[in-house]
Amino acid sequence: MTIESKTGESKMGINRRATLALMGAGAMTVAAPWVARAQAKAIKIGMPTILSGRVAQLGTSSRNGVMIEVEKLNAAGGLAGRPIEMVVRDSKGQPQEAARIARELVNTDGCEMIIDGEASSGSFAVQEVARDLGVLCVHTCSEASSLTADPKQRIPNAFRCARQGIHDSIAGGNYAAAIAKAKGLKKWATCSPDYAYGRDTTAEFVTYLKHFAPDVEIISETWPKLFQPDYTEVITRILQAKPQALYSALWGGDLTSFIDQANLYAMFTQMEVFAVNMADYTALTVVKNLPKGIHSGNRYIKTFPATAENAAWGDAYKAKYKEYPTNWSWQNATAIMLLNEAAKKAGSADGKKLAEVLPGLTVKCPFGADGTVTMRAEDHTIVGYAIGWGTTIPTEPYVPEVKAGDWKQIFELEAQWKKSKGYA
Amino acid sequence: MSELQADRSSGRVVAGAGQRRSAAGADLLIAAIGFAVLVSLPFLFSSKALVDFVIRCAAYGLFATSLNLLVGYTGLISFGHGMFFGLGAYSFGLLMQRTGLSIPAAFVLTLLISAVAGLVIGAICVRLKEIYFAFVTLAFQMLIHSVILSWQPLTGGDQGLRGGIPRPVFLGIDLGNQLHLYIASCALLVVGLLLMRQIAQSPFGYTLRMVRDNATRASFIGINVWRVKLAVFVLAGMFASVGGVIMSLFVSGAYPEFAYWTISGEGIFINMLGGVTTFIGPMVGTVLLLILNDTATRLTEHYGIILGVVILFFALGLRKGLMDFVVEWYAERRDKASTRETST
Amino acid sequence: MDFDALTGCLVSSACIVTQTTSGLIIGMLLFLVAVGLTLIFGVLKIVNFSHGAFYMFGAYFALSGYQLTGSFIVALLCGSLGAAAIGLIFERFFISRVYGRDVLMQLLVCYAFVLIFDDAVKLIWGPEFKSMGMPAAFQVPPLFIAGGVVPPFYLLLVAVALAVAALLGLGLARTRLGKVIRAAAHNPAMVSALGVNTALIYGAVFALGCALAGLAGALAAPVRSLTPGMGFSVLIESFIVTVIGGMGSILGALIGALLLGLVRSFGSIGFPLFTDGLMYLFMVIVLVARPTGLFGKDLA
Amino acid sequence: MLQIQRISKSFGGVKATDDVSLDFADGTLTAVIGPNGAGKSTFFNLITGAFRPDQGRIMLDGVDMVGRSPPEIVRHGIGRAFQVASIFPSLTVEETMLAAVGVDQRRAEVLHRRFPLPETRERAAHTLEMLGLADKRQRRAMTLSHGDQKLLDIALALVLNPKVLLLDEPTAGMGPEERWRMIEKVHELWTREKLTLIFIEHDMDIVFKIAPLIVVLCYGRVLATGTPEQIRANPAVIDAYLGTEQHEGAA
Repeated sequence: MTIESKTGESKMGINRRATLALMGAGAMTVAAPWVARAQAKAIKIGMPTILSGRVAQLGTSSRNGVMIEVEKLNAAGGLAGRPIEMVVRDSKGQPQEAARIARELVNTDGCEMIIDGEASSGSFAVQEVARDLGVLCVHTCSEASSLTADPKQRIPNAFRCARQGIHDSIAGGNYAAAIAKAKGLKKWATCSPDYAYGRDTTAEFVTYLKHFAPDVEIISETWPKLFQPDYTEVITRILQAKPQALYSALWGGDLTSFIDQANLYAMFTQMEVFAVNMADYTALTVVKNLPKGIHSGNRYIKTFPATAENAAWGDAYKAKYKEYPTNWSWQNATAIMLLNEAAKKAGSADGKKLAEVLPGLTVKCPFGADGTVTMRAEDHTIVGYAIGWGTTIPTEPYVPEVKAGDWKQIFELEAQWKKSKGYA
Repeated sequence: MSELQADRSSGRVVAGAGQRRSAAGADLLIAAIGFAVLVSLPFLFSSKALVDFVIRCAAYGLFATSLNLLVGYTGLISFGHGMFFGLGAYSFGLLMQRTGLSIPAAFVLTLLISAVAGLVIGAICVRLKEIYFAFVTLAFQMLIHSVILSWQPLTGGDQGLRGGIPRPVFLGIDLGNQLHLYIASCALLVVGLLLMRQIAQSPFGYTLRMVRDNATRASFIGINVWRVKLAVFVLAGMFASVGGVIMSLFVSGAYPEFAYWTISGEGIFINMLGGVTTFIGPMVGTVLLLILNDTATRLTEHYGIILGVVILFFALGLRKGLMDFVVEWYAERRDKASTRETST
Repeated sequence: MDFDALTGCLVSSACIVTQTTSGLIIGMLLFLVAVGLTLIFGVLKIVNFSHGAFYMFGAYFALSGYQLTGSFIVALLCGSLGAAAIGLIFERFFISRVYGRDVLMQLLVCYAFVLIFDDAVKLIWGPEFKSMGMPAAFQVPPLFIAGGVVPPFYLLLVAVALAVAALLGLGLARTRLGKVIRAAAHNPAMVSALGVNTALIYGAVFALGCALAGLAGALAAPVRSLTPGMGFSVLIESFIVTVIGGMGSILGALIGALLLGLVRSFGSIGFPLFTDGLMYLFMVIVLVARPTGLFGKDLA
Repeated sequence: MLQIQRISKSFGGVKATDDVSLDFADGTLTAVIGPNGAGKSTFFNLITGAFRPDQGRIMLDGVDMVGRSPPEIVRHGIGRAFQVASIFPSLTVEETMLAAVGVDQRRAEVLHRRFPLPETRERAAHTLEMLGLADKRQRRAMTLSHGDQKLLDIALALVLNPKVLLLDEPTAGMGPEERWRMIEKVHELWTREKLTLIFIEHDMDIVFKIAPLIVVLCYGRVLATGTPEQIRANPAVIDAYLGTEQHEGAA
C-alpha cells in the first residue's frame, strides 16, 4: 500500500472515472460508486477541513501538520502496524458540508476515524456525526470551550486536541493584570470579531483580567464582523473612547488589516495593545509595519517552549512546506502523536479501543509546557500545552521573551469557571 | 423574461386537454412508483452514503422545486428564497430543542411560521418588479441572516444550534434511526413534489403562468396579480422550509449558512442546471449539482474552477437546463419520425 | 443598542469629525467599486456579479507591482490596468455572449467567473492572506482637525475617489465619448444605427468599470489583507450602494456610498452589534419607499 | 346598463377626459370615434379601472365601479380587449381559455380540484368555436398570426361572460379584407351573445356601416352622440373631425 502524499488523490482516480461514467445514467446506477469496497490493511483517517475561501490556510496548515507526523509514523511502521492513509476533503467552511463529508468519509471511504479540522461551527456539526456513527473523532481546530466543557456536548468517542479560549484567557488575564498594575492601565477597550470564539474569549479574558486586577474598567467594546474588510469605523470608535489599553481577539488576515489600518491612526502609540492571536507566524510574517511591543499570547512559536525539539519541529516544517507552522499545525500534529501513543498502549488501531485508552493519556510532545501534553480524562480535552504571553518585535524571533502561563492556576480557575457555567 | 418564454415555447411537449384529465392520476402513479423505488434502494444497495445522498437530494430538491414555482412558473426571480430554507431549519430545530413538542406538531408549527414570515415579507416584496424584486428578497435574506448571527441567546449565533436535535419517537417512527429518517425524507419529498405538481396543474398554476407571461392582461381577466404573487411566495416558502427541516434533521442542527445568500444562489443554479420549463427539471438539477459537488470536492480543492467551467458549459454551451435540452431533443426526434412516417 | 453613546458622539465635535471622515473613507472606496457596477449596468444592462473579483485583481496586481518596483504609483497603475485588461477579455469573450439574454443567464456566467477567478488567484498568489504594507511616504502621524483624527493616506484616498467622481461626471456630460455612452445607455439600437460601434463602447465601459474596481482594490491594498474571495463582501456592499442609489445612476452611487459609509460609521457607535443588519434594513426601507432606488429610473 | 356620470381625468394638467357623461343601454352596440389623442383609450382605461378618474361615477347596473381594481371590475362584468393584442405568449390557445375560465369560476382558488372541469371545457370550446379559433387550439399564442392573436384577445374577454365588452380597435394593424372579416365577427358576437358592446374604431366606413350608435370624443370631451345619420349630420362633428380625419388610417 502506497502512502498518499497529500490528500489521497490517486485512490480517487478509480472513483472519479466510475462516477463520471455513471453520471446521468439514472438513480440506480448512481448508487454504484458507493458500493463498499474491500477493506485494505491500511487504516484510513478522514479529515474534513476548510481548504478554500478566506480561511483556506486553516485547512492547508492543519493538513501539513498532520502529514508531517503521519509520514514519520508510517516510516516507523504505522499505527499499531498499520500504515495511515489520510483522506482530506474540503468543507468550504459550511457546517452542512462538513457533516456530509464526515459521514461520507466514514460510510463510503471506509475511514475508521476522523480528524476534524473544522472551525467551531463545523466542529459542532462533525460532533453530531461522531455521536451518530460512534466513530473516533479528534477535533483539532475548534477553540470554543463549550465543545468539550459542556457535558451535554460531550460524547465518549470525541476528543479535542486544541488550545482553548478559557485557558488562554486565564493565562492572558493574569499576564495583562500584572502589566495593568505596573503601568496603571485602568481604562480598557476591547475589539474582537463578532462570533462565538471572539465573544467567548473576550468575555473570559475580561473576567480574569478583573479577577487579577479588580480596579480595571472596560469603557468600550467593539465587535467587527468576521472577515470585515474595513475597520475604520471600529478604530475611530476606539479612539473616541480614549482607553489606556486594548484587548483584541482578532486573528489572521483580520488582525493584520486591523493593524495596518490602526497604524494610520497611530493607535499603537496611544495605548497598550493585547492581541491574543498576534504571535502566530501567519500574522507576524505578513504584517509589514508591525508596531513594537504588542502583547500577545503564543499561538505557535518555535522559540516557545524554548526546547530543541520544538525548534527542530518548526524548522523541519518550514523546510518541508516553505512556511512556518501555524497554531493549527501543532494541534494537528499533536493529534497524530496522541493517536500513536494510544495505539501503542492499546496494541491496536481500532477506534473503540483507542477511545478507551485516550482519556488521561500523557504523551511526549514538543509543544507541551513540560515536554508532554495530556488528554484530560474528565472532559476529553488536552491540557499542559505550552501557553504564555510576551511582547512582539518586528523581526525574528518575533517574541523574544515569553512568560509561561501557570497551569496550576489555570486548572483552579477553570474548575471554578466550569462550576459557574453549570458544566461541573 | 423574453428568453425564458422563448425557451419554453420551443420545447415543451403540449399535452392535449384529454390527456391532462388523467394527469392527476398519472402523477399519483408516478409518485407511488418513485416512492417505492426510493424506499427499496437501501435494501438493494447496502450503501449508507446512498442513503445520505438521497436525504440531501430530498432537502435540496424540495427547496429547488419550490423556487421554480417562483422563477419558472411565475417569473419571480427570488434571490432570497434560501431564507425559508434557513427559517425552516431554525424553527424546527428550536421547537424541538426548547419545547417538548412532538415531531409532527413541531413540523406543522414550522410550516405555520414560514407561512407567516412569507406573508409579511412577501407583502412587501412582490410589489417590486424584476431585478428590484430580486434585490429586495436578497436584502431580506441577509437581514434574517444578520438577525440569526446577532440573536445569539436564541440561535446560538454563528455556531448554530448545537447539541443535536432531539427526535422523540412518534407513531413508531424513530428519526434518530437513519433508515427511518431516510424513508421519512423520501415521503416528504414525494408528497411535496406531488403537491407542487398539483399546484402547477391547477387553475392556480395556470394563473401563475398568466401572471408571468402578461401581468397586465391577467389583471383584466380578473386575476388579482398581487395576491397571486403573494400566495405563491408563501406556498413556495413553506415547501422550501420543509427542505430546511429535512436538512436540519440530516445534520442534527441548524447553521447560519442555511440562511445565507449562497443557498439561494445554489437554488437558482440548480434550476438553471436542470431547466425551469419542466416540473422535474429542478429535481434533475439537484441530483446533478450534488453529484458534481461531491465528485469535485473529492477530486480537487480547486473545485471552484471545475464548477465554474460546468456552469459556463450550461450557460453558454447548452444555453438551457438539461431537462429543457432533453425535452427539445425528444420533440425534435419525434417530429422527424412523424415526417418520415408521413412520407413513406 | 447604545443611544447614549450615539447622542454623546453627536454633541462632540471631535467625534463628529472623526466619524464623518471615517464614513467618508468607507464610502468613497465603496463608491469606486459601486460606480463601476452602476456604469456597467446602466450601459450594458448587465448586473456584474463578478465585479468584486476585479477589486480583488486590483489589489493583487497592485501587490505584485509594488513588490517589483516599490512604487505605490506603479502599484495603482498595475491594479487598475490589470483589472481593466482582464475585464476587457472577460467582456469580449464571455459577457458579450449574454447581452440581451435572461438576467439569470447573465448572473450565472458571472457566478461561474467568481468561482474561477477566486481559484485562479488562489493558484497564482497562494491561499494564505497577504499584506502589502504602507508605502513609506504615508507612514506619518495622523492629522488632527477640530479634535478629530484624520490619517493623511485616507485624505489621498478620498481625494482620488472624488477626482474620479468629478472626472466621470464631467467626462459623461462634456465629451463626445461620454455623450455616446449616455446615448447607448438610453437607446442602444439607435446608437448602433447611427454608425457607432456599440461593441467598442460596451468593451470600453466594461473595462472602465473594472479599472475603477481595480483602482479601489489597489488603493485598499496597503490597509486591507489580501485573500482569495476578498471581493465578496465588497461586492455585497457595493450592490447595496447601487440599489439604494438607483441602478445606473452615478450620482446615486455617490450618494448611496456616502450614506452607507455614514450608516456604518455612526451605526457602529449607536448599534455596534447590528451594523450589517442596519445596512440591509436601510436597503429594504429605501426599496420599499422608492422601488427603483433614490436616483433610479423605472426600468419599464 | 352602464352609466358614465361626469368623469374627468387629467395627466399633469392635461385633461385627457373632461366631464364625460354617457349611458350605454343593455344590448347596444356603440362605436367610439375621435381623432388621435381624443381620449378614447383613456376612456376605456377609466371604465376598466386601469386609471382612477379624478371625479365622477361609473355605474354598472347601479353599482359604482370607481375605486375598484381591474380584477374586481372584470368580475362585475366589464371585459376588454386591447389595441395591441394582449395575450399570454407561452400558453396555448386552449390553455389560455381554460385558465381564464378557471380563474373566473373559482371563488376560493381550490388547489386540489381537477382541472379542467367539464363545464369549463365547454365554455372554452364554445368561445373558440364562435371566434373561429377552434382548429388552432393547440397552437401557442405567440405563434399565431396577428389577426388570430387579436381574436384570442377578444376570446379571453368573452369567455368570462361579460355584460359589457370593450374592444379597443379590434381592426388595428389589419389589411382591408381582414378588417371586414374581423368586424363581421364582432357584429356576429354582438347579435349572438346579446351583450353591451363598445368599440373604438378608426375606419369610418366600418363605423357607419355597422354601429347603430356612435360616440364622438374630441380633446377629452363628448362632441356628439347619436345614430350614424345624426352624427353625419352634426355640423360640429363635420367641422372638428370628419373634415380633417377622413383619410387617416389606423394609428
